[in-house]
Amino acid sequence: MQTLQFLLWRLAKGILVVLAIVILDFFLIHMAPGDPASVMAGESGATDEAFVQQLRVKFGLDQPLTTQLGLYLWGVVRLDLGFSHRQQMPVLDLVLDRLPATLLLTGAAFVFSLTLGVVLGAWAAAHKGRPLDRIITTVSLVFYAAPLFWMALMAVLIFSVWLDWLPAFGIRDVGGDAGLLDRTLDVARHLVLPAVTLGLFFTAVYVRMTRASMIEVARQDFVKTCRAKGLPERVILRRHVLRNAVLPVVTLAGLQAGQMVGGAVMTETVFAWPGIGRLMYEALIQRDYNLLLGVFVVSAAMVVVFNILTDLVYRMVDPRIEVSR
Amino acid sequence: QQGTPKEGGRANVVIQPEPPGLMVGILQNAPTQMVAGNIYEGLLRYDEKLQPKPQLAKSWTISEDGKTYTFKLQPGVKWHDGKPFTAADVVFSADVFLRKTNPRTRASLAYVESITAPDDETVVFQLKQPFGPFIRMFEVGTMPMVPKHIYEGTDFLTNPANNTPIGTGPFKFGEWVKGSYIKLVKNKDYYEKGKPHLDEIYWHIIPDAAARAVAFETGKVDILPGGSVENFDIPRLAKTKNACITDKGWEFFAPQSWLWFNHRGGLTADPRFRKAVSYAIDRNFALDVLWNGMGAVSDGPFAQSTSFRDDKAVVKYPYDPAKAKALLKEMGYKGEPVRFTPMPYGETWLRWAEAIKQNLEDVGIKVEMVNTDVAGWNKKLGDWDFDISITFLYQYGDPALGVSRAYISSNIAKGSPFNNVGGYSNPEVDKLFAEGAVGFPDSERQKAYSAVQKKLTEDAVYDWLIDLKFPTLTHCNVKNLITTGIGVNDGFKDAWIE
Amino acid sequence: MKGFWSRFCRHKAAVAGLVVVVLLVAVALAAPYLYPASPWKMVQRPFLAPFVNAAVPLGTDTLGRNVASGLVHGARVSLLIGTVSTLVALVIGVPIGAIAGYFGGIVDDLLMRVTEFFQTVPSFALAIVLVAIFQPSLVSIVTAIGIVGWPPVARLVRGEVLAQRKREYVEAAILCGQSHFTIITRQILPNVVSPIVVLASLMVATAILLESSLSFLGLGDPSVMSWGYMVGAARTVVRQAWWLSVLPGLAIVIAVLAINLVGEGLSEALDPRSARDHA
Amino acid sequence: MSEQPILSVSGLAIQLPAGADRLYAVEHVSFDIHRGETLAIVGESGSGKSMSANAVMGLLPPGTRVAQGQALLEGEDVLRLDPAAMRAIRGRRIGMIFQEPMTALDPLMRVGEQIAEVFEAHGLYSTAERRARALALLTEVGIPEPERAIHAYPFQLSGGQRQRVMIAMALALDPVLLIADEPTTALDVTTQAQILKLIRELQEKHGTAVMFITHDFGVVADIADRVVVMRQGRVVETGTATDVLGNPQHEYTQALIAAIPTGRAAGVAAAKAERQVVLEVKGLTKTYTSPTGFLKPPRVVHAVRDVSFTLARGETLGVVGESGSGKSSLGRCLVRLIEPDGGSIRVDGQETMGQSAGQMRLWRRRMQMVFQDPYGSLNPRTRVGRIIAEGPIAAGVPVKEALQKAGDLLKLVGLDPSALDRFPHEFSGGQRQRIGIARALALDPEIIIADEAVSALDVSIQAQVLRLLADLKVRLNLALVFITHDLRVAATICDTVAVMRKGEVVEMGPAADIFGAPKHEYTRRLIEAIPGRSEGDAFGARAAV
Ligand SMILES: Nc1ncnc2c1ncn2[C@@H]1O[C@H](COP(=O)(O)OP(=O)(O)OP(=O)(O)O)[C@@H](O)[C@H]1O
Ligand SMILES: Nc1ncnc2c1ncn2[C@@H]1O[C@H](COP(=O)(O)OP(=O)(O)OP(=O)(O)O)[C@@H](O)[C@H]1O
Ligand SMILES: [Mg+2]
Ligand SMILES: [Mg+2]
Repeated sequence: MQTLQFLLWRLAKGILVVLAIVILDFFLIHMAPGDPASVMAGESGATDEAFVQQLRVKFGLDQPLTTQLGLYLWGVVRLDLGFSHRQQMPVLDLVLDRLPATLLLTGAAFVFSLTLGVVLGAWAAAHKGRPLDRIITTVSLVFYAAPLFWMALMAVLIFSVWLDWLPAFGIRDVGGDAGLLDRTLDVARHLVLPAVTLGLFFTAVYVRMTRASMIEVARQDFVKTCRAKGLPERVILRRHVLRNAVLPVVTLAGLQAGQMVGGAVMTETVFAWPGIGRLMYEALIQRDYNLLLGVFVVSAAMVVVFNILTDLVYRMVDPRIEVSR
Repeated sequence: QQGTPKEGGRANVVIQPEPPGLMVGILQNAPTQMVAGNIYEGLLRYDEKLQPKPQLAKSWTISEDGKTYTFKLQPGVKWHDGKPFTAADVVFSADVFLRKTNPRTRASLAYVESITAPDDETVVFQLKQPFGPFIRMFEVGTMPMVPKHIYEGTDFLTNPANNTPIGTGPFKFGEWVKGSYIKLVKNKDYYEKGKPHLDEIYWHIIPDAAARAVAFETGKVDILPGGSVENFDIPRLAKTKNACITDKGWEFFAPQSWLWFNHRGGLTADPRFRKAVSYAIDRNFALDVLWNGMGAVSDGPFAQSTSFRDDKAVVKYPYDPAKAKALLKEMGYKGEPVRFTPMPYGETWLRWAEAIKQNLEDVGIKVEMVNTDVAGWNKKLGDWDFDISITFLYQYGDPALGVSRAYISSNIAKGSPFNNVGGYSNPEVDKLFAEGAVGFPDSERQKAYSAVQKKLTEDAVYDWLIDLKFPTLTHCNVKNLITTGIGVNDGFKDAWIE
Repeated sequence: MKGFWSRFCRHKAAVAGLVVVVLLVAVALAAPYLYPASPWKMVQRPFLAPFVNAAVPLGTDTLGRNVASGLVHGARVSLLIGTVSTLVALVIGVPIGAIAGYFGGIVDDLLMRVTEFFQTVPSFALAIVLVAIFQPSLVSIVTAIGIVGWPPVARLVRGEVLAQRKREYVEAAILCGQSHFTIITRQILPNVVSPIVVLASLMVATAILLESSLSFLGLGDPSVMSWGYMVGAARTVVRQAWWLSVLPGLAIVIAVLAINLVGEGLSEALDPRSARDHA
Repeated sequence: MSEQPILSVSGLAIQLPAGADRLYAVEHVSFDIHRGETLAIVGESGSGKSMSANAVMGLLPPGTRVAQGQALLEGEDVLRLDPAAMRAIRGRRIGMIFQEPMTALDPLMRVGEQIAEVFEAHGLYSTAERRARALALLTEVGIPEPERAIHAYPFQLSGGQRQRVMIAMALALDPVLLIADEPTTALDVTTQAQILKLIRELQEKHGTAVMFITHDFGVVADIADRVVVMRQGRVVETGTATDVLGNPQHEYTQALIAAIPTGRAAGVAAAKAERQVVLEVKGLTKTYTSPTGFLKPPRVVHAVRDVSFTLARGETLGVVGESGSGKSSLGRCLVRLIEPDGGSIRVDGQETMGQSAGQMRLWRRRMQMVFQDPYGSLNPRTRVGRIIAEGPIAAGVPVKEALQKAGDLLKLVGLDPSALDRFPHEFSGGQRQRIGIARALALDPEIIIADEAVSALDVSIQAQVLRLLADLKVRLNLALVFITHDLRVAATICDTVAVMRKGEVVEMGPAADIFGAPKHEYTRRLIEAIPGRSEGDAFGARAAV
């Protein structure tokens, strides 16, 4: 019951935040030079002013900015994110079409990086100051600092071109009407490379966080209590230290999970993953205002959702939190 | 012509970027045309020499005075939805639909007085005056046939049928998974018996150039149309097993690249400065290093394959830094910076811009690069906010269709990066181009165009760089893919896979 | 100060990191003397592999430019972009986080909503939009990267300040009659500097890489050579010229590792208490 | 006492890492503990009490190691065991309780599970049985509603309850030896008395040997059979409790015992002819309302309810009461670290309520505070000189002058002026508290509020600081509000005492009256809980000397 109330309260606040974000984003996007009409006209390779003007009128760009904003907001309130004139489709359809792929990719990368990061971080913390610790922190940092596309391409070269183990791009092999299981396996195979490359980047952050947090927690009194009980070190680390250390990691993970929705542009591009990051990037390049705003709105909503989820997880993990504001 | 066709199979092709839609009558961008060339058709096709060949029109006649064009249509042609294709569709497409939606076609249709259909299989275009290039206007990208029964009386731009295109072409629209692929399937009722040979075509959307190369190497795709992998990758890919390369199929478009100069003021208004720039730039270096030696060095406003090119008329500016320096000295150039706006159309163009900048700095011109993204570039050029910029434009085989637009003063208008953005204005040139367009017969046109080439090169109006060729890479078992002057854009009806 | 140094020097890794950073800075400063010609100059045939030609020891790039010269000149810009944009992020994020954490209540709520705004817009997109709006130049790129990077800083600082706020020494300072400003800057912030330093050293990497993505999109500052530019430009030629992405990539990784080690050493050395923990 | 001792430590030496304050944490430490006996280990902070216990437990902090000696647990030397064997002993044959109940339990695990873990660690019983035993243990240690408590998380229990859980855990497997490292220091008097009683009862019931570490001689008197006194890592005196307390041999022991607050009211200021009132409080009220959720009634705590008193120069008002009674809240309201809801506070007759922040800054200088936590109340990254000088600098005194004054103040509180350039962590707790006092004095206040200013210090230091405060009060003619939960301390230093319960002052009057003839039943209970009282007059009489 309390959780439900909390959820409603957070949701109400979240909606307000999203609306505010829409307004700010709206102005931000319109400040960038160029507009969708000129981009479209430009692409066709031949234009005249009348044609561009005709497009502008069609897209409603001739109206004052505030009117455009008003119309847009009114649409958002009715869950109508407008029409992408460029793609000739309602924005919501386009976005929802792409969202699952992104959620799959970032979700997998997220789980992968979180698991690996926490495990490695814990491992490093357990060997604090020793070579293993140094190796883990350094290697994870290298993955963090190495250009993502380079790692991606190397992964493709090794695992797709040379070894031919995994597909290089796309979300599934086209054609054929395989059964559900085959299709799932197919997608899973396609998922491996992009998810791992994207995940490795984030792993470094989790490794650091977990390590620092573990070391901090290991200094606390209750760990000594556990030792005094005669618990084996292994159990202490896993059951007590790690569990307490994971709390700040959860906070960070929540933040990052939200960001991941829009943060996978590069990976989606390199692996031809039909996700929302690419959609956003293309919309941005083409100044497809409605689509871009739509993606922003959805990703903002995602961030809000993930924040709420984080809080829920937090409430599950940490009994001390009854209500977070 | 490459042996006996084999029936069936699938062609996997790369498309980049993902087209915004497939209704080629509304969208004139390159990827749309590439895919939609299989769905829609024009009345004619053009071979490598740009000579017309039958398509939806089985035959045609041009009157003696060059003002009446009569087309006989193929009998028994059906739209993909089963409705018959008739002369009424042609009249609707040309006279109603495209006048509204295609600015390039609209400009040329200005010469047309009337379009009529005396019977279901005959269409007559009556011109106000002779217009030499008119016969080059019937290709699918310029004048695609659209179904009257679907579009008449609707708002063309928002008609829901745009998402499920209906044409007469050898392939029908199958499925479009946004961000992944577009699938076309064989039109079993195609009017040319025995064609097409392929069962289906998959257009794969792979946004990253390196991934496209990998896709080709691993055999996931068989065809890389021109421009779909980075130039730097082409020599390597061409050497891979089972790879064939051709630079055919761009004759009709004849893309030419040049430097825009802003004639409205500043250094670039001074012909000596423009000439200095022209002398300073090492075109051969760019051709070899950036374009793998494919294409040709440009030396005038007419590309090599464009009709009426006159090599003797042009004044040439070969690579000669010493001359460039001399000219700069003569004009008293003191190192004032000049702004250079590169075209953000991919790595090759950015690298080229860097090379050009280096060329210019080598002769002592101070260059200030102004980077933007595509939309910003459109805007900057459309707003004339630049000193020098780089670009390329199609010439469509005829100067009246693709060349004059960058030089005539009536085409100076803000808002588009593809008209006369340099702002060059010369009544004499205007007049010559006008004469060339309507001259009759061709000898008349040649006269006007030779004069124009001389004048423009004398003035060093822009700095013409390279006639581009975008080579197409295929696996060698893809046969008969490119059969016309517009190459991959013209549909795969003749192609088969061995 | 002496204590600080001896504490710092106790970290062998940190000292190693510092040596590398100093070397990098020295190279960056010496660039005009090491390679007087412009790094953009096309000097040899393109795609010359490293260790083949002594004049271009690390090979040439797509246009035949000297990679070694590019790396040396790029060090300057990349280090500048990395550090300055991190500083920008700190300059925005630290005060916002500190004010939110210190005052709490409505101020906190408001500032955190602003932070949230910047966090909900995907950072890459935001950077592109900002650079596009302000024209690509070193200043606009650094600013954009900074603007994109500050929210995590603000959040971190807020959390830490919130924790410090409850400590009695802050109350003592209030009773002393110190102004809020003095309390935040002189009392609280020195105590939260360690995690900030660690975060900041990570951000340097992100900044350098973000610049490479921007310049890959044609939104780099075209008049300066940077590692980010080199990496971005090498993207499409990884297959035929591995060294073009590996060498600047390596430079970035080394710089980031070194800066990180220094950051960790700093954060420990800055804490006078660590003398005891470390004994 | 001829039977074999449960634990026999001899010649123990623990080496500290290089660079520590001394070479050995403890040296030549020897003592025996027998079945059913309680051995108290006393000594000032840092004397090596915890280190000795940890060594027996095999829980020495990293960097330290046993250099010499042996510790025979029923004849077996636990110092030479491998980690696995040691783990088998921990929790099973030796149980341990720690000082800080707030942090000694895993905050994320239900206490029932934490107790069951002891069985699990030693592979005993089935899951259901473990639970049943945990429940039995909770009942045994006297936790109310054990069925519910077993599902509680530590944060849902009070400090005393948590300490009971710790005891349950330590005694779960009926160990032969229980090590208690200052288990009651962090608790208030009444709870402390209860816990001590509990340990004693359980010990009698199970015949456990107890090693009890404390610095409180009252506790020693209450619970110990024998006493070991430690100083700087060495045992200076050993003997039965009666002997050591009644007839201390070593001068250090004597000094320690002398330092114990007597519990006798000082009653000095009574003679003063005319009171010069500086602080007048009327009807002060503070209520905390913390929101508990959306659309739910907030939790309301009346921390201060209608408190009134006056305070004159040279007077000390003691505020006593058990934990949570609102003492700190009252103190903070006075200096306005928290904003009271109602009432009036007059400083020198001037009303301070409802003033602007700027005005507040002016009179606040006249009212300063000494804090409880000698660690938390000094900024770890600021040099001591600066810490003291900050007030005057904020008030506009030139930095140099302020620093000079800080040096003088350090001398005043008995520290060397060379301390100016050092950081707080380089000082002991008592020294830090002196720094805190110096800081409070830097602004020449008229009123000082000391919130548990000596609670965190051990007896000898406590005595020094108390003496310092008393001395300064007289010298500078200060008015002092002294908040404490230690009634003996209050009795030593205060003229007037206010006893608080649930935010209300239940009794107020001269210290002698309050302690001599408490009127309120709650006050009486508090006084009875003072450790050492039950030991009778041996202690009380000696203390009166
Ligand atoms: N982890 C450690 N590293 C180094 N020295 C330590 C460590 N823990 C304690 N010491 C030192 O060992 C000595 C004895 O410490 P110990 O904790 O036994 O004192 P104590 O008598 O328990 O004091 P307290 O009453 O404050 O708990 C002290 O000098 C202390 O500085
Ligand atoms: N900020 C706060 N918000 C809500 N309740 C509070 C707050 N601070 C204290 N309380 C509550 O007010 C009551 C009085 O607390 P206070 O700290 O004044 O007690 P105390 O007598 O000083 O106790 P102790 O001896 O443990 O220090 C307690 O019940 C406490 O839980
Ligand atoms: Mg201790
Ligand atoms: Mg208190």
